[in-house]
Amino acid sequence: MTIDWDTVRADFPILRREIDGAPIVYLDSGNTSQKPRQVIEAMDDFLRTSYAPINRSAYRLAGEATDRFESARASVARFVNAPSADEIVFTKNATEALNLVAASWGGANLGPGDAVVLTHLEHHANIVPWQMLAAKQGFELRWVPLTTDGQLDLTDLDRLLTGAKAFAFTAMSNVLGTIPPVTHLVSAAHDAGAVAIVDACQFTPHNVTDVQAWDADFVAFSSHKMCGPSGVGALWGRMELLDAMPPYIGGGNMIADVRLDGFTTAPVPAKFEAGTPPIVEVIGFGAAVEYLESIGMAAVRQHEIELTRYAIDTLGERYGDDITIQGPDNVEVRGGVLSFKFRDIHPHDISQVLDQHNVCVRAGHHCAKPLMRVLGVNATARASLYLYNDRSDIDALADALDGASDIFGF
Amino acid sequence: MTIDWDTVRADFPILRREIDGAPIVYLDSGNTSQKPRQVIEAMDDFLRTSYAPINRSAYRLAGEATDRFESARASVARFVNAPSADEIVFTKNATEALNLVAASWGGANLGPGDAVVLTHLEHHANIVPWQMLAAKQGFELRWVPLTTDGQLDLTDLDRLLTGAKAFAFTAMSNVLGTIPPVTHLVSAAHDAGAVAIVDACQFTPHNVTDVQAWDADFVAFSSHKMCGPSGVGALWGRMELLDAMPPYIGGGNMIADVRLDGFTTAPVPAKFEAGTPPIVEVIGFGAAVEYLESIGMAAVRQHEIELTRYAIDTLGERYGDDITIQGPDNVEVRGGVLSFKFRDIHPHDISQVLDQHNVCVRAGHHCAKPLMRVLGVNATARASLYLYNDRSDIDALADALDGASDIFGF
Amino acid sequence: MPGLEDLYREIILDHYRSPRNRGELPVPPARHAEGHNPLCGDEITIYLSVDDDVVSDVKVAGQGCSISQSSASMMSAAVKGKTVPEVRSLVKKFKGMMSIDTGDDPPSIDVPLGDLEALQGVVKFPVRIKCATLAWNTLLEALDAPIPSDT
Amino acid sequence: MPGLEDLYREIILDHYRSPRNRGELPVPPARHAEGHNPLCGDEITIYLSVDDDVVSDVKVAGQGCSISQSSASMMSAAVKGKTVPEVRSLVKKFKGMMSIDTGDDPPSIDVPLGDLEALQGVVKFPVRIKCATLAWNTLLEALDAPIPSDT
Ligand SMILES: Cc1ncc(COP(=O)(O)O)c(C=O)c1O
Ligand SMILES: Cc1ncc(COP(=O)(O)O)c(C=O)c1O
Repeated sequence: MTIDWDTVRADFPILRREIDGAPIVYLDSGNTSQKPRQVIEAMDDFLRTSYAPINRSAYRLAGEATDRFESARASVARFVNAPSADEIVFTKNATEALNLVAASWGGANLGPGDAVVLTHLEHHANIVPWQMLAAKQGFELRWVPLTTDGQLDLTDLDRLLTGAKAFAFTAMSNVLGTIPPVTHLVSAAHDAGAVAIVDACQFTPHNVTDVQAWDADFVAFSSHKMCGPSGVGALWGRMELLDAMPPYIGGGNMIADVRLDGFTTAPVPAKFEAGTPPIVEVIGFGAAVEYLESIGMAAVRQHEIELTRYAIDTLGERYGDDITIQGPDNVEVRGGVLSFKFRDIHPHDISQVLDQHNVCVRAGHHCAKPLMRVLGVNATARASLYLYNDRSDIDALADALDGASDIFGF
Repeated sequence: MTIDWDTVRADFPILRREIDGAPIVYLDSGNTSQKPRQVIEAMDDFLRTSYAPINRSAYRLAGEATDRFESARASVARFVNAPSADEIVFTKNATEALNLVAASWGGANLGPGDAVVLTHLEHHANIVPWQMLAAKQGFELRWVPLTTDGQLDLTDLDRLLTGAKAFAFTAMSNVLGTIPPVTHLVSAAHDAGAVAIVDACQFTPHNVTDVQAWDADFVAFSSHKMCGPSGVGALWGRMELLDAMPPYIGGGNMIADVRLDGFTTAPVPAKFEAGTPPIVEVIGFGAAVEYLESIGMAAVRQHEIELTRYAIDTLGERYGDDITIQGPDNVEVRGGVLSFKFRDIHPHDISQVLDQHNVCVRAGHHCAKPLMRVLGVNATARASLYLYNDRSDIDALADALDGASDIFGF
Repeated sequence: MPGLEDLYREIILDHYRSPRNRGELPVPPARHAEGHNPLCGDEITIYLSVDDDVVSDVKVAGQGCSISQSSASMMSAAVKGKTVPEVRSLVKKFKGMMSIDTGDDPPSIDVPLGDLEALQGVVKFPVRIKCATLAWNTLLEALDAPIPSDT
Repeated sequence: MPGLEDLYREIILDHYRSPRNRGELPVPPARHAEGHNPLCGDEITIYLSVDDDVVSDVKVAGQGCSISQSSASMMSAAVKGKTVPEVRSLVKKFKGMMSIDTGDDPPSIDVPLGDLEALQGVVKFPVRIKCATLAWNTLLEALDAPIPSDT
């Protein structure tokens, strides 16, 4: 099946939004993605005809809403090939998912003398929760360094993993696009007796995800980066681990019984879903993964590989040594996240000039300050691609960069 | 200004939803409220034309979204009369808001020998977080008991508060409708040197809320119960307390700096808002409070007082001793949450029979199991009212109850 | 919507009004398990005496709606005197009737449902399935509970 | 949208290309404070020597965009030699120009903005206001920093 990418693009109403008479060129999907009308309409329709509480009331409207909610859980589970929908815990975002693992699994399993291995590629969401816990429970953090082209330097991996209880790493860097060899890293973790925690926030939106093929223990991701609404994320975890973990947030829905002197917990996933869940958002998340499945994640990946190649080549041909695109050059081991340096112009100024041409890129530390220090900068300009982008967006970026030279006179 | 309540009712599209050829009668707003088209449209429109990341990117679309997000924060602050918008922390729901207070404020301030006072009216969201923390940090929980008509029995309050560091209580019971004297309770807490934490989940949707008049320290509430979307709640707290508290969830946005060996935190509220926030939901929350303000919360309260009186009277006249409405009879000290017993029929069966007539009520423990034990039941049937209900809904409830007698032959 | 008469069959209301095998058994020698239906607050405790792999006695305690109580009552009548494998087969068959996925294998022993078939109508009211199965899930837990010792 | 020429005035680019008062001062006797712009990752450190309530020296370290760097450079030139009350008034006036609410009272001393007026155009680009004010907020923090002692 060949995909008509123009039709896909037309599914996203915001891409017709004009500023100063011209449509926006959205190249900030690594930050958060736009939503197709199928997702917007699913939520709108649910709010107008079917909104009701979940898991609490017994009338038909509530039963119907609960079924739609649970079927969204099943869709999300299928999307990452989880063995069971009950292993999908809905959180508010990927950050909460990673905090849940750190606080609950880590809280119960880590102490002095233990170690957790992270990498220099990590997003703050996969660093700070471990630092917070380490400050309380006194274990060591160890870091996998990078090669010069922004891949993980695995030379010392086995030594780093020796005695470690967990290895938590990103499946795709939100700064460099690097896609580490997840299956290999998981098996190295397991060989060392460590659990493998995958931050798949940047991976699931762009690739076929198979948590079973990875053989991972925990995988975190966020709806808003994969065509779904804000306000919901997910943690997939192995049932035997989730089952043994203490609860994280306490309140309604996560209990079996509450007495004045204590409580008992409900089974997973309810145990980790205290309070009224993001009802509409979960239903939108379900619609988003169904939308992505209707296109096919292998096709999405292929589209983005081609577009990434086109971007690297176009910018390189046009600006030669004046532009440096960070991260691996081989598009097979990277995604469409393009951090670049341009003529010594500060990323913030680049983004300002691009914005003048409606080109939306992010300039900043991308919530990865340790990585910034490794790169020797305090910010990068980053264009990040998604299924709705096409060559015209890359061309617009390349054209708009010209404006920066005019002003800064380099 | 007199309000045209039919126009208000017409703002809620779902109330025109029919099942088996007749519209639904929604009496489960204590569980979660329906949404007016103004809120649905605000979110839909934002998703179609303005969706962008918050606080991270510098292009105009992102700046615009950030402004809308922060102006929703200002609206929510104004709605509860918070002295500053920066004191509003957005959470995923009220449950997370209460967990945040318990884990962060309580985590830093409670230990062996300390006590926290709760009441028998509390929802699990204001019990379990304290039990979880007490199990870790070894302080005592004390309970304010109830009078026979479901009000707080304050006889021993001063004794209970002696030596307590916190008093956490609901501003309106989600089971009995009881509205405790919040200002009095706060000042009793302060007199004893305890901080006052108000679970205002059921209060803010139905009453004029003024956190400064209460003189409270922390106030938690949820968007989905007050015409707003699911997936977002709020914690208001005094700046000097929030400022001194350790962070709760770690990740992006809540940091000032992250290094391999530790991190520093951003100012409040960012410190407590790790990760991508519920962007669209916050904007919907803002639209919801603006919608409520356009009607006026004093008018909403008055409407519900009248409707509650009508409900108590109508059901009483029609069913006499066969029906018992729990909680205070005085509608000045209660809200429109009507738990009732009907002819010894189990609540779940009542809800089933009512559902046959499209009347949606909740049957269950309402996440208040300790209260159920005090009431000597394990469930109640509960009809809960909101601004879009009118006398026809009460009449439909009264009519539908007849069906229960037929089947169970009482 | 299916009529309520599909749900509230006469035999169900009869078990609800006059539940069989109410009460408790001393633990030990009996085993027991507690079940909660988080949706409606129903609580049930099942007591089980098993001698030589035969359920020699069963008692039901707790409160609940007509469906959960009648299902528990019928269950208690049905399992008394049956062997443990027969009971497990019955649970599987009952859950199958409730359209709950119990795997591909049929129950190993074919035990007739008898009166329990009256609960078939519950399937048309999906939110009540949890009520109907509460006693059965709790029964399984009681069967799997550690065999109590006197010490 | 206002043209970029409103933002990138020549004098701004000049301070960006040739920043004044770059460097560090030994702490103590100087005081210092660090500022972060979470949006763009800019980091700045302001070093301040205060003698007899006069800012006798100021240095700026760190990295940032043209707006934050030029604002820091102009700020450093403007505050050197001023008294602490004058400096506080200048900060207030500058933030007022950036349309930041600084309370109802006008600055107690009227200090001219001079070159700093070139930054006025930033107000039309609201996301850049944080860049322009980073150095100023950090300056305030440095002023309020505990006076270092040699021990
Ligand atoms: C009194 C009370 N407190 C807390 C909560 C918890 O709110 P949420 O489910 O939105 O977290 C609720 C609602 O379920 C409630 O009624
Ligand atoms: C690699 C990575 N991990 C984690 C996160 C955090 O995701 P969220 O903000 O949805 O919690 C992000 C996105 O910001 C990310 O790119």
